[in-house]
Order: sequence, then structure tokens, then C-alpha cells
Amino acid sequence: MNYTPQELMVAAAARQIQDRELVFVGMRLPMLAFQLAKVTHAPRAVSLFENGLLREASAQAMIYTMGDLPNQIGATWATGLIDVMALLQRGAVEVGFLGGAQIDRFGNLNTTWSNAGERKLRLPGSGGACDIACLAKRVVILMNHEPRRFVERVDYITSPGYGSGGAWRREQGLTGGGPSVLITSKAIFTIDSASKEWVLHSVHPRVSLDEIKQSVGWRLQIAPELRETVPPTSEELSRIRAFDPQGFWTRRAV
Amino acid sequence: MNYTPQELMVAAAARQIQDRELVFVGMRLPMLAFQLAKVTHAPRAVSLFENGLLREASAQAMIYTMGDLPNQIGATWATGLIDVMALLQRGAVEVGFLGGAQIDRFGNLNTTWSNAGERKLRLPGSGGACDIACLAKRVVILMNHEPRRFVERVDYITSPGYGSGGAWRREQGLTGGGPSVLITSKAIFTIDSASKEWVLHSVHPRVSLDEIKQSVGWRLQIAPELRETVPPTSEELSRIRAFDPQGFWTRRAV
Amino acid sequence: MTKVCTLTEAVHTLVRDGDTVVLGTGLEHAIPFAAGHEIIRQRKRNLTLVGPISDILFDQLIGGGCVKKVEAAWIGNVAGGSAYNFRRAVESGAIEMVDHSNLTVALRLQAAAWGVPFLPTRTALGSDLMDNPSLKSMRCPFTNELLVAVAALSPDVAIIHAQRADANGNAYCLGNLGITTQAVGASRRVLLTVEEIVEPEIICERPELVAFSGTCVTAVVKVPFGAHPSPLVGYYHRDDAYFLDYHARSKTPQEFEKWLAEWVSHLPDRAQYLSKIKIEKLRL
Amino acid sequence: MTKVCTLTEAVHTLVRDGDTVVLGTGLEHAIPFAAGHEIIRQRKRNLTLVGPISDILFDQLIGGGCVKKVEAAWIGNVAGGSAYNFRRAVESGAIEMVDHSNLTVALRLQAAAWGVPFLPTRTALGSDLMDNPSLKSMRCPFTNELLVAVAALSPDVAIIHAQRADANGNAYCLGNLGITTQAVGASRRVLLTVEEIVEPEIICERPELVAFSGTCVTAVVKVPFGAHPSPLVGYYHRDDAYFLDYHARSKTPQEFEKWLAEWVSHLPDRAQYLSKIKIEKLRL
Repeated sequence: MNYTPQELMVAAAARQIQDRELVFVGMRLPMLAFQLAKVTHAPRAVSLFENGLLREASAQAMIYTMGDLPNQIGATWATGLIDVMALLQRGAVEVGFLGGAQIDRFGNLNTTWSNAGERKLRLPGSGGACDIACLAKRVVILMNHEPRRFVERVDYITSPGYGSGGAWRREQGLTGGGPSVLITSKAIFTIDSASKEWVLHSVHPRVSLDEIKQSVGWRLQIAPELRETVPPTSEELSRIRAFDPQGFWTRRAV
Repeated sequence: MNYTPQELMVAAAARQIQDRELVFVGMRLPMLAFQLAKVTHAPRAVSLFENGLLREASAQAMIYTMGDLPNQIGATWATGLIDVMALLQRGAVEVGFLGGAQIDRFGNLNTTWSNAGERKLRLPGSGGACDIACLAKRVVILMNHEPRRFVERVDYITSPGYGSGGAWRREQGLTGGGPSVLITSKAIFTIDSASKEWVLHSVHPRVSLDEIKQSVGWRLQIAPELRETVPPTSEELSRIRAFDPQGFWTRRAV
Repeated sequence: MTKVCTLTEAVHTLVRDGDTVVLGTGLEHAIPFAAGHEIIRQRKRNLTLVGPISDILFDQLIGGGCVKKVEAAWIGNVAGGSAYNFRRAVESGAIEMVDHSNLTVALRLQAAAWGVPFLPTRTALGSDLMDNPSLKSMRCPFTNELLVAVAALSPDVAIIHAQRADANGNAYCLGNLGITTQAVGASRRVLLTVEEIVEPEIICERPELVAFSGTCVTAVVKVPFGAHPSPLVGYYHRDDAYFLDYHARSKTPQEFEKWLAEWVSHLPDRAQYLSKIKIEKLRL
Repeated sequence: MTKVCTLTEAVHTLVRDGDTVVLGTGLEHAIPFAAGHEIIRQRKRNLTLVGPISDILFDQLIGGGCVKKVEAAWIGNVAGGSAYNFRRAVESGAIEMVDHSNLTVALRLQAAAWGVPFLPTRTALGSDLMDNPSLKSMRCPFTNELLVAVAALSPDVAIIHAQRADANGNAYCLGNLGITTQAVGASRRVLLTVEEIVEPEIICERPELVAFSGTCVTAVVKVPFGAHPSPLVGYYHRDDAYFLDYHARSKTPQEFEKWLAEWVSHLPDRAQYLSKIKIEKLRL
């Protein structure tokens, strides 16, 4: 069955959500992943949005922003940003989703500044990403797999991963668990429990191991039993396409 | 015209409220004073209650507690305690009313513990009184005039007045203005701007100066032009009696 | 798996001997008297009670022998004056008292609800309330101003009464909130009693009226008139006569014991309690 | 003496050159575009903009030449990506940028709204956001844990759009609130635009829906569709096409100038603006 890398990413991200979990969702692909999880294995997962919304029911129409009316209508709780961040800061949020322009070996994310040769490029900034990175129990990261985005050390830490590795998070006083999974358009990575650097966990169908190795800016750890990523099932695909009929987020040519 | 000391206190307290002021009201006599001010000279005064209510309109029936339905119905804002305390802490509340079991020369109030000979008597505690005393721009105090209540130094500072006098409040870091007026069942006192101790301002009709002097536990300052307190007008009395028809708070024999 | 259960089950499971329990969070409004009386009936012991102003419920729990410590801003009978069981117990040293202002007790819970170990305030400076291990002088890291740091407190249980909730515990709390949201956010377990349990779709019609997320709630119990004799916006008035009667009948331990037998210990449940009251007079 | 006035008067009186202005407090919801465009038309200069996520309004104000500094968590076009005027201005050094997370910018305002000079948080630890004079490492006075102290910020003006308010500024804010209550509480002046002005009695019917006290509000202006192209709960949908069109037409300064002339500078008021839009398609 045909699918886009984004559709695979959505399906893989959905599998990171367990039933009854409180999930800090965010927009774009994670939003679709949450919707997918709700209709498959996690019907009682609860979604949280930093603008001040909590939903037990899924949104009934495609949304561009978390403020869109289909996300407001049918919400269980409409409140302020600090109330939602409070759930995060007191450790009640099991999983948060993040993206980024640049990521490094230890899962630190940069969405603020990047160096393009001589030029410094200004990116949009943190939004709630730093808060999620610091405070969620687990963090799942979704990124488009382009070599320039995978660096030994990010130019700017917008959203802390494991800093320089090892016990860095504890030393900083960070209470959240840090990144647990990185899902790119080519592979899936998990975290080495001691060094806190990425370990290549699985490679997507039709992607070679060499391609992955050459695309990251450091000497990549590879899991002893490297797998192929489980592709999306036909049910998952039909669900995803129902949520994003124009392929706006999943870039599917219709 | 006949009136009780409590009715005079209510009328005198009402005169402390100016139009458009945000007033931290409290229960009992101050509540009646606020209602009276609203129907006389301060129609746009706004009342604030620590349980989380703000009212622009007066309550339509007599209330025993600030949580009573006549105080809830017609409220302009129903919220939490911290939102109301925030107005106080950021200096938006012009005047707060307090009572107390014991008061001293520098306006410190005790509603926590008092010594009765050998025995320590437990009183109800601060409630929001300490917060009002610390944070309101002005504090108006209403007390029944019994000699045992007027001491050189309170046994316990529940609600800070001017501590030991002079610059004490500033030294403590207190941002509110402190007590401005003390209205008792026998007299009215204001604060000496330098020493920060009470100055006898006026004596109620049919009360002697000697009686007041002997009733306080320190050498009392007396205003150069000591007056007689202006008694409640007949309009004020009829308004007060309409608010408290049974004389529950004003102890009027009906 | 639903959170809905009986009051007996909820108190049995959620409130344990030695627990720190926050209740009376609406100040004089929506006080969870039904749940409080069930705690007395189940003979819970060595509780620490936390609250701002608690009209007479704290006094009843103290008189019922459930309490070892109180951490609160004001304990009395708002219309009547003293809370006699409280006075007797504190004066004799039978219970420990930690004094707060309304704002400092609110901030203890707000800090825990926000997941920070303390919050700063400008209240209580210069007062004797500072003689409290959860209050400390500090200076602002930016302005060097004197402030009070208030330590976070995470109670074991919060007990809340509200108008309506769905089976997940998403509740409409109408009227003043007092420190309700802070108490729910701070506590490990939340026992929610409500006048009515409704479908989630009803709650979602006006999600702005939901005061806290049902994800924080452990048990939901339908208890009509569960806040009597305190008032509840939209449902019933305060029973003023009941408060004055309690005041008159709690002046001595002997009188209180009779009151307690009549209104709590010898009653099997809330239905029997309500049958003793002219409840229709109070209903809105 | 009423607070009700026109948008022209309100912006003229309340927003002054050099002011710190907080707006876009609902994140992508209820963004006060009408007031923002009036600021551009009145050629206000040297503003400091404060906000959490501000979809494209900050970008328009920057392109309009009104801004010298931005203190925010995220500036872009949520559906489209980059905010081009913002990027150009920051990359060239034309404006100063102070980076925050959503929580730290919210806490700056919350601290001021509460009247304390700072608030503690556990976010931003270890991040490069700490390179910000309003964030400082500190230790908890009780637990000695590492925390971040966030300094209070009192903007000169908050600009808020809501569904309805009375003439005193008591407003129903339906839908998510973002940092609206914090912004109102923190600011010296508050400019409130609303879809409808109603009698106080209407507001008092459900005082739980009032998000802040009207005593904090300086001016109340009726501006129907005042948040277009952002959505407003109960009134209208987001105009997605408008955001995408703006994205396409702001890639170069030249294109942006044309967009600005067409949609802001050359329009006398909001009525003319609305006549250019198929507004009925968006209405609920």
C-alpha cells in the first residue's frame, strides 16, 4: 500500500500514546497522531493544548491551529495557559510532542536561531516547546529527515533534551523525563539509558542504513537488533486520510 | 433621634467609603456600611469578598455570610480567592474593613489568642484579616469599645497595624497603607502621621472624654480640636434598618 | 471503569487515618458537609484538616474525634461566633493548630497545584503568623524586596462539593470558588460530591464553567443537598437557623455529643439526615 | 462617564509611542486584529510587543514600522510557517528580540497581576532561553531545589478582544483564555474590544463567565468581527485562506507594502475592511 513518509510518521507517533494518558498534543502531525490513537487503541486518551483547552473527545473537523473552532467546540475544559502548564509542571502529563528545525545527538532541540553559513536565520522560537521539553514525563519528537537538521550540538537549546548527556538533566534540576523517541521521515530512534544519546531503533521501509548513518552529524549508535519500521496499516491510513482529506499536513498528492 | 452605638458605627464607617472605590468589605457592620454608602454618596463603589465575589450592585437581602445566595446572585464576577487577593496585593483595593478582639496603640490587631488572666483563650484566627491589614491602601477598623480590648501591645499580631510605630511598616516590607481610622462604639480615632499611634478624633454623643481616656491601656493622644462625632441622620438610620430589619447586626431592640 | 460510587465507598477508600484533608474550599459556600459527616461516622482518626475559613464543619470533625491537627486561617461559626469544639481542643492542647491567613493557605495549595515548591507573597510580613514552618522571609532575586515564601502543600485528599459533574469528574462549579481549584490541583486524591451527575455532552456545552479537569478527580458521588446547611448557588439557600442551633448546642462537650448523635452518628446516611430538615423551604 | 468609545479614540488615548503593549493573549484565538490595524494606521512608534504565540498580528505591526522590541515565545504564521517581517527585522537587527517560552512570558504577567515582583518555575532550566534578564536561576528557600525566577512585567497597555462586555468592561471571554487574565491584571491600561456591548444585568446572569473585573478596564469598544481573521468562539471561524494569502504576500518588503496598503493603511476603518471579506461564510 502506498503512503507518504508523513503518514508513516503519524502512525508511528500514534503508537506512542497509551490509553488514558494525558497528552500535550501540539499541531500538525502530532494532532493527527492523537486523533488516530483515539480511534484505534487509546479511546480514553485526553488531549491538552497550551492555549487552555482540554479535550476528552476528538475534534470533529480538520484544524489549522489549536484555537480553531472545531477544537474549541466539544472541549471538556476551556481555561487559561497557566492552568494547562500547571498540569505539565506538576508531572501529570505523560507525553508531549515536539518538532524542531535542528536536533542534536542528546535530543536538544533548536527552533530559535540557526546558522546557514555566514547568515543567522531567525526561526519562530519556543512557543510551549521548551515547557514541554522540560516538564513532560516523556517527549516524542517528530522531524523531517534532512541531514542539515541532525547535528552534533545544536546552535541554540530552545528545548532541552539531555544537554551534554548522562546526568545533565538532573544536574540542571529538570523534573520531566526528557525525549524518549525521535520519529523522522526515515527512521525511529530511542535513547541510550546511560549516555542519553540517540540509538537508531528502526529504519523505515525502502530506506538504507547507510543513508541514515550519513545523515547525522555524529557517530550514530545502532540498536543490536535493528528492525524495519512497521508501516501504517490500511486502517490507519484510511483514518489519517479521513482526518486530513486534502493531505495538507501529510503532503499526500490527491 | 434614637440609635444604637452600632448604628452610629455603621453610619461613620459608610462615610469612609468614597464613590468608585474598590472596597474589601467583610461581614457584619462593614457590610451594612457598604450598603449604606452605595445608596447615599458612593453609588459606584465596588465591593470585593475574599471568597471570590465582586459586586457592583448591592445585595438585595440581608446576609449572614459572604457565601449567602443574595450575595452571589447579581454578582458581577464569581471567581476564586486568589483572584480577589491579587487585586489587594497589587494595590488596587482602596479600603478594607477589619474588626478584632484586641487592638493596640499602633493599630495592630489580634484575633488569634488572648490572655485572660492565667488562661489563654483561642479566637477564630485571621481569615483574610492579615491580608487586608498588610495590603489594602487604607484600613478602617470597627470595634466594640471595651477597655480590655484596648491594650498597649497586643498579645499576638494577627493583622499588622504600625507595629512598634514610626517607619516599622516600611522596614517590614509592607506595601499597604495601614490603618487610617478606628471607629468604636464610643469614639473615632485617626493615626498620628509621625508616631503612627492613635489620636482621639471625636467622641460620640453622650460619651465623656474621661471615659475614653480611662478605657485605653496607654497615654492617649487627643486631637487639638476634639469634636463630637456626627450622629447618623434619619435617612441613614432608615436605610440601615431596612438592611437589617431584625437588628441582628446592629443590636437594636425592635 | 467509572469513578462513580457511593459516599460510603468513597470515604472508605479515599480518606485514610492520618491523612491530610483539605475541605471547605468554597469558604462559607458549598461546604461538603455530607462527606464530612460520613468521615465522622466511619471514625477516621488523626486527620490534619486544611482550609481557609471553614464555617462549622471543622468544628464537627474535631468534636467527632477525627482530628489531630488543623492548618487554616479561620475556624468559627460565621453567624454565631466561636467554634467551641475547636476552642476546647486547641486550648487544651488536644489538637495542634497552624495559623494562616486566607492568602497564605491558598498559596500553599497553589504552589503544589502548579508543581513548584513555594510561591512568594507580600502578605503576613510583620505578623505573628510568620511563626509557621511553611512561611519564611525571603528577598526578591530581582528587586531585593522583602517577601514571604510560602511552602507548597500536597494534601492526601481534597473533598469538594459542586453542582454537577460527568462521570469522569469534570464539574461545573457555580458561584464563588474560594480555593477550590487550588485544592483539587494540589491533592493526591479528589473526592467530588455533586447534586447531579450528567452526561459529558452537557458539560461540554459550556467548558468555561468547568473549574478543574476531571483527570484530577478520583471519585464522583451523587449527594443531593450535600452541602447543607451551607448554601449552593443554583440549588439551595443557607440554613441560617441550623447554624444558630448548632452554635447553641455545642457550647459544652455534653451538649455537642447529643447534637452529634442526633445529626450524625445515629443516622445511617444522608437520606435520613435530609428527612429531618424542611428542605423544601431552602430549595431555590 | 462611560468607558465606551470608538476604536480611533481608544487607540489614540491608550496607546502611546514607546509603550509596552501585550496583545494576542488568546494565542491563535480572539487576536485583536482590528485594534492592531488601528495602531498601524495611527503610526504608533517604538512599541515593545509582549505576547505568547502571536499568529500574524505581531508580524504586521513590525512591518508597519510600529515596533522596536518583541518579548514573546513564538512569532510566525501557525498554518504557513515563517513570519517574514519579523524574520527580516530580527536578522537585520532592526528590532530587539527577547525570547521566552509560553510559560515564562505568562509568569511575567502573572507575577505583576498578583502584585509580586517574581514567580518561580521549573521550566527553561538548562535552555538558552535563560539568556534573558527577566529569568534568573534561584534555589527554593525550603527544598533548595534549582528553579527559575521570572521577573514581573507590567505592560502599559493590554489589548483584548472578547465576545461581550458591559459598559464598565466586565467581559464574558468564551473559549480558551491563553494569558488573557494575566495580561489584564498586569497592565496599567486595558483596551477591550468586543463583539457586543450588553447591559450589566446580562453579565450578572452568569458571573462565572466573567474573566476579569471591569475595574481593570480603561476603554470598551464595540468592534464586530474585531478578531478577524482569527476565530472567536460563538461568533466566527478562522479565515484560513486569509492567513495563507498573507503568508504568500509578505515574503518580500515590497509585496508586504502592497498588502498593508490594501488591507490596513488605505482603509479608513474596520467597516471598509469587513466589506472586502465574505464574512457571512465565516459566521457561526
